[in-house]
Amino acid sequence: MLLIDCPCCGLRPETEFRCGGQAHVARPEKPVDVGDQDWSEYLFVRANPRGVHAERWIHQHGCGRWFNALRDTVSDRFVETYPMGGKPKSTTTEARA
Amino acid sequence: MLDDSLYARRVSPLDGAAKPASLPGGVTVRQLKPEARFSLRVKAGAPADAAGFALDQKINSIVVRGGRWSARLGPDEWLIGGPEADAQLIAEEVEATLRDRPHSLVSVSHRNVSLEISGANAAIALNAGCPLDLSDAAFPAGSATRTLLGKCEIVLIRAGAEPSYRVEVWRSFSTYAHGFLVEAAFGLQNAA
Amino acid sequence: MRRFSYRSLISEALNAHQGWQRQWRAPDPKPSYDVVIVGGGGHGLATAYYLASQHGITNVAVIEKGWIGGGNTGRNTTIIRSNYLYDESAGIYEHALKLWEGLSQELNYNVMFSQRGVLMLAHNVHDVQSFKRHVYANRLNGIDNEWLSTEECKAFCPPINISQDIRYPVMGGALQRRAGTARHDAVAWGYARGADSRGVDIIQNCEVKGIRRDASGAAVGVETTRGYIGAKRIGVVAAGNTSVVMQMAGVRMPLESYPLQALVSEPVKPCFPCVVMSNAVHAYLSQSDKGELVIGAGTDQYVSYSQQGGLHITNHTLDAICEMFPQFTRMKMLRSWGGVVDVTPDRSPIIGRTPVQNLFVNCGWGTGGFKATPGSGHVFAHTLATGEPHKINAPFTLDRFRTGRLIDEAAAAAVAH
Amino acid sequence: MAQHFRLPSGGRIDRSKPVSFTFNGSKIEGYQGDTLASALLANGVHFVGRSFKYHRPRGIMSHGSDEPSALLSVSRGPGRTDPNNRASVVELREGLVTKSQNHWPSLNFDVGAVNDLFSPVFVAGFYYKTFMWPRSFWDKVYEPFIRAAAGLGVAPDVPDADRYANRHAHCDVLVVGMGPTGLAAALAASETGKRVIVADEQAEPGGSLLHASEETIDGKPAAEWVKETLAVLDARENVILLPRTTVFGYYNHNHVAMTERVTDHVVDPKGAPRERLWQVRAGHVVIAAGSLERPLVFADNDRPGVLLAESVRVFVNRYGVLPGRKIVFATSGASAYQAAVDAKRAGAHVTISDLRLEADCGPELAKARAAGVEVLTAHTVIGTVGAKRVKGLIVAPVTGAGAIGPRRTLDCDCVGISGGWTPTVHLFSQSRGKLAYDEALDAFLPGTSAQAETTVGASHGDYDLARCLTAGYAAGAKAAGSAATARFEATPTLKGFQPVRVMPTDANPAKVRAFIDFQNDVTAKDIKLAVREGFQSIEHVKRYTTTGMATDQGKMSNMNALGIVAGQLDRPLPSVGTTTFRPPYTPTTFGALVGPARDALFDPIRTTPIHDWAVEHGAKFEPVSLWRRAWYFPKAGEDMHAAVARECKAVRDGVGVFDASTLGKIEVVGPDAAEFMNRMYVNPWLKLEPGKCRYGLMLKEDGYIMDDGVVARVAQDRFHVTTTTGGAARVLNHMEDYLQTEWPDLNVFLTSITEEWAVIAVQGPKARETIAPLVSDIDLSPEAFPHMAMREGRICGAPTRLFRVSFTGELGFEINVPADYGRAVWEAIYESGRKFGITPYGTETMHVLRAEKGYIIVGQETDGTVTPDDVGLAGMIAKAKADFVGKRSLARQDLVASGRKQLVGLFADDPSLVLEEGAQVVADPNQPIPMKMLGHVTSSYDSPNVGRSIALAVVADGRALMGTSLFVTTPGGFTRVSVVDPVFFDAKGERINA
Repeated sequence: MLLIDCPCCGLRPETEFRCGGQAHVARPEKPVDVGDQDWSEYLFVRANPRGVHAERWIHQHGCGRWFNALRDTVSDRFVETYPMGGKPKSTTTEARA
Repeated sequence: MLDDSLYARRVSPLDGAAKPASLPGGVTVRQLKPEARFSLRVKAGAPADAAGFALDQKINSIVVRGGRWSARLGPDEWLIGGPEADAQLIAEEVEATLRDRPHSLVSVSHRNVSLEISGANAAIALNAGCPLDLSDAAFPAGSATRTLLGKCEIVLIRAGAEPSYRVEVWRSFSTYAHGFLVEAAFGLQNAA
Repeated sequence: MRRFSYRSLISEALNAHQGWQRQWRAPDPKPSYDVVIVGGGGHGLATAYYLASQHGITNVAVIEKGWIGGGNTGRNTTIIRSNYLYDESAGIYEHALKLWEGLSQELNYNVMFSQRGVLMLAHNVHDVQSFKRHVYANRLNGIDNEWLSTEECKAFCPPINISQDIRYPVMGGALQRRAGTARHDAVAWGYARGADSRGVDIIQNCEVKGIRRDASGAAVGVETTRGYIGAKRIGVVAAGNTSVVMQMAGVRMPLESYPLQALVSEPVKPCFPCVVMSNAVHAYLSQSDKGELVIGAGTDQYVSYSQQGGLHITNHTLDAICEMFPQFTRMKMLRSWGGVVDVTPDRSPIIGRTPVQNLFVNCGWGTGGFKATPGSGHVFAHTLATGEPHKINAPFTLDRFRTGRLIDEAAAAAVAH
Repeated sequence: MAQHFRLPSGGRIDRSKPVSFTFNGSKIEGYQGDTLASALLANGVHFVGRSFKYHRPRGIMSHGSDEPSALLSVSRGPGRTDPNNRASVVELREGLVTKSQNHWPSLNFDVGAVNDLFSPVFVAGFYYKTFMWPRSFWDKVYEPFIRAAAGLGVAPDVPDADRYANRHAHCDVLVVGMGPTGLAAALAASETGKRVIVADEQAEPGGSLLHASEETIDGKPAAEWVKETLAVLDARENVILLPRTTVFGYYNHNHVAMTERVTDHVVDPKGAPRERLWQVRAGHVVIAAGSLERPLVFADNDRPGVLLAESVRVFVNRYGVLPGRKIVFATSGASAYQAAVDAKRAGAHVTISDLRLEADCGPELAKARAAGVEVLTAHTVIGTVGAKRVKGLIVAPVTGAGAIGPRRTLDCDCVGISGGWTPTVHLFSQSRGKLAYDEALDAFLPGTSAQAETTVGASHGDYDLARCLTAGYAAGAKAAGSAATARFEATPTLKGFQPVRVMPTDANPAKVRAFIDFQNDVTAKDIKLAVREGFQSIEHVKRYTTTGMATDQGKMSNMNALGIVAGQLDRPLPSVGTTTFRPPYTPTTFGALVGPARDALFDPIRTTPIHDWAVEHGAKFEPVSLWRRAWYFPKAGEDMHAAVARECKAVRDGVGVFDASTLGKIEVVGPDAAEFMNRMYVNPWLKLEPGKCRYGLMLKEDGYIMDDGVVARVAQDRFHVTTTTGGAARVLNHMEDYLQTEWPDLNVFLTSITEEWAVIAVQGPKARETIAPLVSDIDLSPEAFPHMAMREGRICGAPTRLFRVSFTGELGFEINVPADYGRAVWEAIYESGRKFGITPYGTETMHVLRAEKGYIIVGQETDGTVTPDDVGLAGMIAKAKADFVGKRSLARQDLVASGRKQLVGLFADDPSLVLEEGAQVVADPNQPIPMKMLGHVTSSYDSPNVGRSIALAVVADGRALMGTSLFVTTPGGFTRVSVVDPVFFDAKGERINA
């Protein structure tokens, strides 16, 4: 069970959280103007890196807030967590992706 | 005018099931009396106070003022409570205070059932299903947070320094939560 | 290849087994091959085997970063069945099941395919509707699958508790009698031995670090920890790691890789006659030839390559097992382990061409790839040999995520109302 | 048998408390403080089981959790029997019933032992090479035979009489092990006041100090030091001491799992749990788990009476048991000498056979000889004599060049073997730390830590007592953030060994069976065969030979197996690979992992405020997600069909009442509420007036239907949204996700009110008259309160949100009242409706009534691949909206293609035939298999109001097939149906507006 640093609540056990997959996949402003290929990428294609991954979590059974996290998918160690709409402090390439 | 005999009476889901009982480990589990409770949401920039309910406390803490209490569960979320008879009054007062800013006040008086577990080993019993650190240092008097008890979500409140915890649970989970706490007390036992 | 037979076994017994040879060679990689297969799991080795045996293409290398069969092939709960709902899925899994039925003889290697039956339990009205939909669809596709009443479930698998007073009472079940289990390691070894004897090079401890492309963008070979290896065609069959390998060719995949855990109990005398699965309670259980209860469950919730998951997943899995079979609470967990499964948005595989010429992919089997091993290898070999998909894998394109022609078995079992 | 092998004094057992138990039916006595193993040995019982594959006689080999052979079935009473207990870890208690396993008909005479004769055939991997001919024999002959022969004990087949507990705990420092290192670490860590948990798998803390003979610490006998140290720790409030607690799993982020055996050692648990799972989140973990002794590998090294040398010492010193009168210690290292000296002192005739040259031995040699022990240095072991008990050890001198001299048989009844030591690195490895091979110690040692962890003492290859204490103390202090150190004086430890893989022999190594993995019957030659066949990674070797895969998980065998593979390949040992250890360290009871989550606490059963009324009125219930819902209300003598038919008629003819409380409900509040609804649902919301309702249809972003429900606009900035029962949480999460991550600028708040309101649906022509006497503050007249309106007022004095809506096609109301009032209001309605024959109905009738009207149920007509148009709901989509969730996807190629499945009604030719839900639809039942399937039946009922069976189905291009005939599968074949409009009753929809 991971220990996750919720930006609102501090370190809390994983079972209180739900993972929402890759972070920073913004919904297009005007979806109707998006072509089929780009739309399918928005819907389905995800970074799936071996290494640092930017992902979304919600503290479902806590403060109920979504936030972002950088986590190494090989060690499962968190690099950092940061609020929705925020940017990570770390500057790995994956973090900016 | 409605005939008196038709007036509905309240029935709690645990009526009959949750008699206060002294359990192993010196733990007591009981259901608390009904109270007025609301989920209050106010976006960033909430006032320090609304109708006597503190709003400026740290996240995951509770402030009790007279008969009214407010537990801040998130940056823009409070669970507030007061005497059952004041339900209407609380709603009106809070609405009046917050009229000019985006907010939401929704009654959850019937959604939630309140259990209390107390006794020197209450925190250990809770830890049968609650994964949080409930030590005095990590979860002192004045703490309140949403968390888990086994397979159901609860709001766990420790208002005072004594080993007494309030467990707010959705009503259809209350039988489970009550049963879980009782079983947890039995789980405290060791070989004689 | 020296054939296994009673005769060879007895003569070796008399010779203190000194005469057995390597089951596959350990060659150095050649500068180039007609086909390079990236990934030495069951699917990759089967692909190589069928390339050699069905298409006569023997100038083939299987490149494995660790030891063959060390990924999901050796980490799954070995359930084999073909009672899928949609024609496309039924097609490929039934193709595989038919190959399973003759696989030990075909490979001259006992993969211990055991048609013990897979019984999927229904615990609510929705399950009943959904399973009957499967039963009927399977019948029209020529796949055995039958509906059992609650009592018939008990008769087929006596350990099942059919009391209607339990949390998730059994309301019947769907039974595929031809389904069952196999010895996972033997599948990898058997295909490896068969492929090797036909000239395929199996190169272990060799990690692919890059995919080389020419000026036109076509793939022409792989950079590995043992040097560059040229290839006319490359097939990526690297379950769990597909995104990473495909990224080397600049192809982004609709995949996410999750930890999947499984565990076994201590071995006990035969006490469980078949495979039982339950979607509602969320667990599956069988007993291995060795006597261990083999237990699997769902994935952890986050992407990870660590081959390790959380204890709470194990706990929930065993909650479910002991709910269905309360007599097992005194059994003991002997081993637990994790694999990495790559999962597509519709949880069906992708088998076929990619946007890069000469680069082909076979991935996205999620939690259910083992059962497909022979079928997957067979059609992927066809695809690599001809450059075109076999009709069975034609629907499993990468392009379906653009058109919306998804093959979503899980959605078909959706629960709401 | 009366404990003839019990020493007259000594040991930590309580001789004042005799304990009796049975073994294979014979009554035996031991003492309080014994393990099953020590009690059996005290009575001269070594032979306690048969091996997995060859069914060879096996005895007790060890005193700890590494025991591979002595596995017994243990019964503590009804519902308390379980297999595969290691005799060495079962604490003796009065009345234990124990039995040996894996034999038939008896331990002494076992038919399965015939396998041993076939052992030349049954080598590693033999089954991959055989049992293939003829093909049909596998399922019917070979596999049943293999299965019957395999397995060890018998699984329990009755429910467990014990309870299990769970506890989440937090500490600053978790110390694993209460041997000298762990106790020193705990002392230091707890000095700081930090929270410390100390766990040890044994019943008594102290580890190796419990069987110390001459050892002293700071001038005190070791046992005394243990006692004093424990007293100090016990007095500290910040310390939790947990004996009988096995740390079995080291997970991510210092989440450590341990099982505490709470009551197995007492006769009556008195309701206390059998085991307790501790899930500890530790700031720092100090692993002081000690080390494990390696056996020596030589022919027939598996005879009962062959024990690890240190275990002999433990049985002598700790339990006061002499495992044999004539004991030979075979060793390649120093530690066995101390065991020999102690055994000699206890009265045994003792000989040592040491592989090492005289010159390579240390001070232990002189010490043993001074104690009167005969020592043969530079001697190898060729094999053993005996079958069900070792009778002699065959040894031979070996020269430095490897030449083997003449054999000599040393008569004995017990052999203590020692091939050196292996640090216990399992937990370190589980924590994903990297192991590093240390050639001098011939062992893998913890290298770089991956988590906040320190491994110290013998687990780190340090075998000297004083150094273990000093290092343990420093590690404990550091883990607690202190730099404190302490010096300990202790007796020097006899240590050092010469690694040996297989003892040199003059026999043909290809013919002898020298066991590596005792339980799985894997021999040195099996491992060599695997390597010859190309299995060269240790993982391949393990899987091919099954070495290390038994219930002891290779604790004894791993290093020997690795060494033999490396030797065979002539490669350095680390290049063969190391085993990655996974949880659990020792086999862990399912029950402990399940904890309280059994029976009623497995999953919550959610019930509504009206549930008890339904129970009292005889309802049958169906499980729907976590809920139990009233399914139908049979009267005496009615079956489901009759009850549902009656309920269906009653609603359309008079009035029915239905508990709809499980429907999900969300209050959407805020100035941007309507805009938010506009984005989340396909329908238009901006212009919906307060007091009005609308049916809302929600899509996932992929364009498929996700959920539906009636939505009321309570006020300009407030919506009361309903969802399906199963979709409640999913819809709220979906909304919250978009709100927080895509549109944080919207001022909207979501609150789940599913459980705030009980919902009572009153449906039928008499619905208004039924509720009218109870309602105040609301004008119920059709003009004032039309269909799809919502009013706030009071019912029975309780506040209500009263919806005039219908899922039956009848005049209907859905009455929301605060949940605690639900039952009373329901009862009042029931009373009020009596004069109209009010009928409570369940979900089945609800399903039939809505199907008569062609209303879909999400999850039944839809399955996650269905668009609004597929089910005839395209009209719900607000055409003018530029965007809503799912809109873009509806334009994808396959979602607008022809041939999609569309909702239709079906009439079977036979009006009494109710089609099966899930049945498939085809055009031609005579086509060859595989058939082209056009769709399937989604709902099917006998409809008393329509007067025949009806069905809904999704069929490819179904709307174009109206009036045509198709065929539907039945259990026996096919039946003909005609395609009809999916609205079967009151097609004009007049009744709803009554």
